[in-house]
Amino acid sequence: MTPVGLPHILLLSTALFFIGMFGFFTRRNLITMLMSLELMLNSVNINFVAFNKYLYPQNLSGVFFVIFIITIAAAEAAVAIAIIINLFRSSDSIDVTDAEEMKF
Amino acid sequence: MGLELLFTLKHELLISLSIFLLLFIFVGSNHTKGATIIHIVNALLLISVFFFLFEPKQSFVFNQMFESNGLIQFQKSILSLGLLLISALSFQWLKHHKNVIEFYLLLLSSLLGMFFMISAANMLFFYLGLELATIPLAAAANFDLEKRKSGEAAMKLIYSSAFSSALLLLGISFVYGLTGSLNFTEISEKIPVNALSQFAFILVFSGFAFKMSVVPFHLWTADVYEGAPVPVTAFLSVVSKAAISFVFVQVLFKVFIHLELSYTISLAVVSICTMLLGNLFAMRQENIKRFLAFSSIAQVGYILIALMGSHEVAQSAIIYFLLVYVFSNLAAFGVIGIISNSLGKENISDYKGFYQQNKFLSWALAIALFSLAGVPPTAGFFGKFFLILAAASKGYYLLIVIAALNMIISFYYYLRIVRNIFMETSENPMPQVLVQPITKVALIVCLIGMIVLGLYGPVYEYIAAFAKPF
Amino acid sequence: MNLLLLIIIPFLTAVVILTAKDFKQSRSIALVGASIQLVLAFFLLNQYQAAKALVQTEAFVFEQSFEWFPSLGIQFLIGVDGISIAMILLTALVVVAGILVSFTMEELHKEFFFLLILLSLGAYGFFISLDIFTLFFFLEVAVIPKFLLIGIWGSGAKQKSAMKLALMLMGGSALIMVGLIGLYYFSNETGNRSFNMLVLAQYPISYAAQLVFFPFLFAGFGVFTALFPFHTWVPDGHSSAPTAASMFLAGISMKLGGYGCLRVATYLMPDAAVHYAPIIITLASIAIIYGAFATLMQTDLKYINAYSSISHCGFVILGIGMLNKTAIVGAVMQMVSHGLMTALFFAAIGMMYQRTHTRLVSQLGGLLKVMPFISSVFVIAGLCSLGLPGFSGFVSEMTVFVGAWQNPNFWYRLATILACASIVVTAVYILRAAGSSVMGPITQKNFLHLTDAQWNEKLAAIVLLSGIVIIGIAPFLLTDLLSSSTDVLVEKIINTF
Amino acid sequence: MDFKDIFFYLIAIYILGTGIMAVSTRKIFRASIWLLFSLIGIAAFYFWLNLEFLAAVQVAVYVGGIVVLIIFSIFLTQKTGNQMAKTGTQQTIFAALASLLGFALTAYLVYQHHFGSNQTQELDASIENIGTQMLNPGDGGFLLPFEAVSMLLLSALIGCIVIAMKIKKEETA
Amino acid sequence: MQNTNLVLLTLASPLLAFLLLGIFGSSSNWLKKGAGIIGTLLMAVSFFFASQLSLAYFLNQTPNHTQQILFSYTWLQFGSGLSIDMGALLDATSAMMLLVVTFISLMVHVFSLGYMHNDERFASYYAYLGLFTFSMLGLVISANIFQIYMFWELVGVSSFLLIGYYFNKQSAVAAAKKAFIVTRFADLGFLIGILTLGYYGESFDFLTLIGRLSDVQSPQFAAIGVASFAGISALTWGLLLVFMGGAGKSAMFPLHIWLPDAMEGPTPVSALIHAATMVVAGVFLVARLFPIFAIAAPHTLDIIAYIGIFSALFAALIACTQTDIKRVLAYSTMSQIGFMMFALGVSGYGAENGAGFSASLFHLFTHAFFKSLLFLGAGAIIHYVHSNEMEDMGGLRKHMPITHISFLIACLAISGIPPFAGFFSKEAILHAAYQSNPAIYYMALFTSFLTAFYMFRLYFSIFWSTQKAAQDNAHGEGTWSMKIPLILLAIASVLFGFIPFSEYVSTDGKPIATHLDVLFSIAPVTLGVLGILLAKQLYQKASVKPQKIALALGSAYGFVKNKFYIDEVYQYITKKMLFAWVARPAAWIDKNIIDGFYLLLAQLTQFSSVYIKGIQSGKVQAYAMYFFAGILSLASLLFYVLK
Repeated sequence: MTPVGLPHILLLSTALFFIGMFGFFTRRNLITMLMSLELMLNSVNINFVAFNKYLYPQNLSGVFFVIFIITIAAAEAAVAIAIIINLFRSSDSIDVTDAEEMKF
Repeated sequence: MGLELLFTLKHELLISLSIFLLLFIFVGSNHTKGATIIHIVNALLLISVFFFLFEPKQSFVFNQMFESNGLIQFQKSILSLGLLLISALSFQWLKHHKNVIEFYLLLLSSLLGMFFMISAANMLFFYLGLELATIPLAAAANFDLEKRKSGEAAMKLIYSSAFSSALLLLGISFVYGLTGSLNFTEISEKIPVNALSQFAFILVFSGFAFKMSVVPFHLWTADVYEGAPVPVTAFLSVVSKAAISFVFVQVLFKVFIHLELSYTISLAVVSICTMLLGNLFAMRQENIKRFLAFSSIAQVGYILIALMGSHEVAQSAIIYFLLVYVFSNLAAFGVIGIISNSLGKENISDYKGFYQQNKFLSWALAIALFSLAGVPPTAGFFGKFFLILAAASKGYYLLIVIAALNMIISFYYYLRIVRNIFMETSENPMPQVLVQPITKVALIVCLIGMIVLGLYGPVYEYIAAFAKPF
Repeated sequence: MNLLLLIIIPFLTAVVILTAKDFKQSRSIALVGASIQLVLAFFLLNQYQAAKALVQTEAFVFEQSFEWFPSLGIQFLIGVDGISIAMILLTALVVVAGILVSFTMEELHKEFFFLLILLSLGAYGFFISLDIFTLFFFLEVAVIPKFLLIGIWGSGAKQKSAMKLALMLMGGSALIMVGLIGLYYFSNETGNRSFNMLVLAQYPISYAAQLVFFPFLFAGFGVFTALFPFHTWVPDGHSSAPTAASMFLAGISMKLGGYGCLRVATYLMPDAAVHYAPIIITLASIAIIYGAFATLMQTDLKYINAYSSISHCGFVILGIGMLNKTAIVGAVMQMVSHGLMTALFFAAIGMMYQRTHTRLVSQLGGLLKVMPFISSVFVIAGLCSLGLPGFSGFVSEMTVFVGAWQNPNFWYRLATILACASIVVTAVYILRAAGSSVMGPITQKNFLHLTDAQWNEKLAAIVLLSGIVIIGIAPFLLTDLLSSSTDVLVEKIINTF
Repeated sequence: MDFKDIFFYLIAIYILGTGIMAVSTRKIFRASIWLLFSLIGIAAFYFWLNLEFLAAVQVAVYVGGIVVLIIFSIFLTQKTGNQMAKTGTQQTIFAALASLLGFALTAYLVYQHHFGSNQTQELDASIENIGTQMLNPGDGGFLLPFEAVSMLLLSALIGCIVIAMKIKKEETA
Repeated sequence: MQNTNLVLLTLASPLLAFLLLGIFGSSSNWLKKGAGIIGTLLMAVSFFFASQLSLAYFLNQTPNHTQQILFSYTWLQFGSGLSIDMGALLDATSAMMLLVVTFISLMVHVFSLGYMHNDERFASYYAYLGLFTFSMLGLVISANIFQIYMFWELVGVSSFLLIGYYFNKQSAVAAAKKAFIVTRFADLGFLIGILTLGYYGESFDFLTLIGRLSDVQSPQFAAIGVASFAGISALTWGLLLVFMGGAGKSAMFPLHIWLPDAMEGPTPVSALIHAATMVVAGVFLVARLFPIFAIAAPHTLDIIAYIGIFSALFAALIACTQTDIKRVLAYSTMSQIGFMMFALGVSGYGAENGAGFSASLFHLFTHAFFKSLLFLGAGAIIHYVHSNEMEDMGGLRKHMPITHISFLIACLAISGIPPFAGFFSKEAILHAAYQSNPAIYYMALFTSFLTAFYMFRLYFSIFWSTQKAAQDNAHGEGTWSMKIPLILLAIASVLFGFIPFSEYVSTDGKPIATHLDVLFSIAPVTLGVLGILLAKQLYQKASVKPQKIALALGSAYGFVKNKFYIDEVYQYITKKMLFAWVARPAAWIDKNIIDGFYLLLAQLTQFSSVYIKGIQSGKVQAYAMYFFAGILSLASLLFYVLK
């Protein structure tokens, strides 16, 4: 078994990304969908960090990117939750299938 | 350095200033009337519109993250103009909205995000700009708080955009992994041409495509446009789309220049899908906002085919088209907003016999639709023609033929509305709607823009002059 | 003479119309504008002939060029030769007549006249353009007014017709656009790109490229001039339109297509024209004979004239397809002649319809007794349509025939014979129409109280009639005008043979 | 295979396992807790990479911020014990197919791409370094993004307030 | 130059009448009233100039009658050296025609003063007459084959207008349409013939064309002889097609069907157009191009001869069975034109060979007078009894003495009884036929027997027989304006036979001596007398004999009486075949297939637009899946393409 290196980490992040995506595709609750999204973002973070660490250690671009992603994720989550709550207020449900009024 | 930096960042500074002005002076005070705020913001935006006249030289500041030049300043001015027009056109709606300050705060932040995005010369900064442009809009989409559709629209926007950002980020992470840099110039120099880089490109591409509503990444568009308040829809459809298109041109032509073959193939496929699906869906819409959503999707298809042409022509054609598009689409949204706001009618069939009572609005809407359809003497004709001319510059004639066929379909549905307005008679047509003076002025500006931009050649020449250094 | 006047005056007229207070004002403004334009057109003719006499040149005269989009090589380039002047005269005559017959209008009069003038503006601009982009621009300018005129003031299934017309014409425009772009990129590949027709003619595009783009351009313009099988907008569009719009449509608008086929497609791509000539001729002769037979079955007067327009415009295409001087001169003459004649026809039908409220041949009858003037006009238009000597239809058709016969190829001969045969069929349907609607016993009692034409209607008819008769009696006036200009066109084609 | 590797595998399994649980459990509250675990696992991963600052941010923002926010919103909208509605089989199949395909493709691409390696230099992710760079306007500085993100947070804040305001009103009413 | 002015004046006065009366006739009251006088005066002026011109031509230029181009003006220049010139060609034929046309027209003008005076569209009537006369004169002086075609068409349309003069009558309109359309169909052939001759002859000018195409040496002749279609040379095609035009106008079988119906027009019009002038245009046309026919393509003349004699016989047979007097006259016209036609057909070129040519034109000349006399007489009769049917007449000789006498003279003339004009011309024709083609001669002989029979059947039925009811004696025989023309024409019918016609008119302009072979004349005259006697026997008194004979003939009689069902054949071809199998499908195809195709496109678009609407399902998760599917497919596309 080769020592753990970039490929392993990338595999981990990829797996996490698609787990998150699977969750996003299948969860019917808006909050859990949001959670899946967070997983996806985290997997990307792993990517950035790993690249930065293993390939381009001369500067901190990847790490900074991660910091900003985390911040943005927080902001996004906040807005999303506000929207969810507003939606819940008007339709008493946070099931995504109840928000299909507009279509075709 | 200091003054020069000020000059470089003048748009951003002005918008930030506006934001802080609103935030610190008005949020607390309950006495200030909505109208005053609107006028103040409009005045500031008007200044921003004319900023492009003082163009600085090409400069990169802040760790090569922020780029500025005449073209970028011009684009920013176009976007400011877009917001200014929206603000003037939805005067009625804004005046009576209790959260007008917050509304402006959100839209101005979003505009600021777009400025960042346009100026970005770095993936990180670009991403930040993108999010700054999107997240406030999602909140703004929910501004019709009592309407369920508004909430649904906001939800769809934020979820779709978060999903697309995740994929975009994955792509960016791969680009970073491949090149070790986030800087655009470095990326373009270092990016290899292999399977992973192409995959990364497609992921990044999809992020742009999502924002531009390119098929099959467009599905959020119609729902959001329908549910969101008209000014937000207008902002999404015009300003937001214009901004991302500006960036897209730069990113494709500068960053991914070595992947030209890949992007040409991708563009060819998605442009056909975009035109076709956009048009086919637009044909059968009943809600006029939804209709405009699909029609604007179809318009994007024409932009995409232009992207495949040679760079100088494509860039100027696209910017010109978008400038025209700002006027035409905003005029359409303006009229729709006025009607939606005062009568609550948003269906195409409601517009039967519209001309009987509302002559000015009818003509404004009709001319806007003609411009969107690309009928002379409106500028839309020139815009579309130049796009197609650009597409042909590398000999993609098949695509041109497809685009031409699509134009016929699009003509059908634009005329369908014109038909309702002028030809159908209705038992109870819409009553005469009072148009606020400022709104009227904005509409007239749009109309003048739609007519003059095409007939007056130097506008295009001004844009084309930027393209020369390519 | 400054050709810009030809665009500026309609523009000003249109603007002034918007300030009109009531119907009378708007119609007078429109009439004054159109009359000035008519005077101007004759003045232009005069000036042109003077200029020709002065310098023996075959090129365009009164050229003016303005940079429009210099970075793309787009100019606003205008100029005229004999062919354009003929078309401008036609337009001016039809416009005046069209406004004269629109003297009763219940609602939306300003818009009506505004759109009419806008339509004419498009036509004028089209005919004076020497830059194919400008030409295309004006061609499309004229589309929307048509749509609105038919849809708002039309009759019958007006919306459907308006939609169909607009879509088919836009389809034509789309084809033209592809062709134009092909010309733009394939001509003068090393030098500066241009839409300038004179430059394009100087640097013809390669044979292969011509073969590709010629069909686009020809079919595109063909849609406008009702080339078979792109003609189906014609019957519905013409018959649903209000009288003046029908006159404009058939009299002017269809000519845009013929002019384009000649000026743009054939002139700029002569090799392809030669290559595709058999197909063009086949389509044209089908249009001629098939249109004529289809007319036989029509029962509505406007449909009759619309289908006959298809047939007559087939002569234009036939003439162009024959690619020799006589035939091309004939084609242009046919354009002018058909423009005047069909406008007159529509005017007469409109006048009849306005009074009797029916256009069905079966319901009309004996009108010659109650409205002799209108009926005579109708009969005369019919006689012109069937090519009676003394009217313009005869000279133009004969010129086409003589030209067409110059090619001894069997297929060409057959097409010509078919085309000739249509004059018999034309006689049949014209006489059927005239025989049952104007002649015969009076079918309805209330017809007896109908009045004959008003002064304005008489004037309109006389304006058009004088054009028809002058050309019919003195065709050399027209051929002299066209001759040297066609030489330029034909020279290019002959060089390719 | 040394300890470090084993730790990695452990962390990886932990992250993925909790992640899978987070997206598959039908109890929403439990899902949020699984997510919390997963995020903590990622923080642990950052530790493993010697990126302490990042790990701290991860814990602070995600665990302390986002997950708490999520749990609050769950409380606001849901009864905790409730099982979530089941997803349609068709949708699950397609989702699984898409995710698997995506995973396979990405993994394959990543695997077949030969990333070079640069082990000559160690990443200097000290808090000091990060701090200096964060506020440096010049080369290698991230001042502008820092400012931009502050605007973003501001606008997100305003957005949330506006949208939430209505609720307050309702409560009072 | 003098002649040029004369020609122009001759043409201008009827044109003036047309314009004056046509444009202002309906608005100005005094013009309406005085239309007849004005028209007639102008016609008289025209006749005056024409007769000056012709008489000067005939009397001054003996013995050789040259062809003169009086003037020629390029009217329409085509590209390839071809042009339509407006000119006047004066030769013996056209000079003779000018005289005939103006004279008959004048007579008709005068006659109409009385005949039409109560009509409310009096002015239009004279306008149309003016137009017709102008066109006919233009036709006869044409110097260019295209010019003749133009006037040919104008003649056709004025004929249309005059036949359809009573436009409120359905049958008149139908007849007018039929006449126009049938001749138009023939003109199609004419046109193509012109195009062919013009193309190979490289000119439309008569003299040039004749010069080239009848000259075996010329390159044009070589070209037109070589070019062929379906094994027949272009020259033959051209000539036959031109003849087709002539046959249409001259009502030769099978294009004759319009002529009987054309009798729906006012009777004076029939006299002018459908007896004396327009219908002989075909003969004139062949005569005009005669050198080409005779020298370059003599076999076409055979065809003409057979068509001519067949038409003559055919029409004569039908004429025997008709009861409408105008129809009898119409068929007799057709029959007589058949005579002229076959006379041309049997003729050769030059000197004595061209006797047939001279005879034909001689017959044209005499026929014009006696046939218009017959028609005007018939007009007077109809005016008197208000009916066209023979059955409504009888015993009129006492009531209408002048009419009676003149009618009798005309009948005798047409039957070829000496010394009336018809005798001489018919004699010349038979003589020519006898010399060249005996078969035709015998058929012609039989036909002339039939002619005598049916003419006198007519004569006896009208003027003898027993008096029928419904005769209106109120206005007597008619005004003097009606009687004078009858008298003048009767005089002409008696005297004009003595003109040594062939000395003036011949193929090559050189006079041929006229000779009267008494021995040769015995057979035709005897047959003529026999015919008359037979008619007298049967019709002088009202009797049942004719019916008995008709019954005895059985279906053969019915067949002839129904005009050999030619009309029905045409009906079948047009209604059942052209309308049902061409026009209706064309209209159907247009509506359903071509238009349907566009409709189908539209509907397909519409349908696909509905079909794909499921993509926009409203589900965010589905959107995301599409999103990701888009990425996957783009990626696979790229990898596929780039590998």
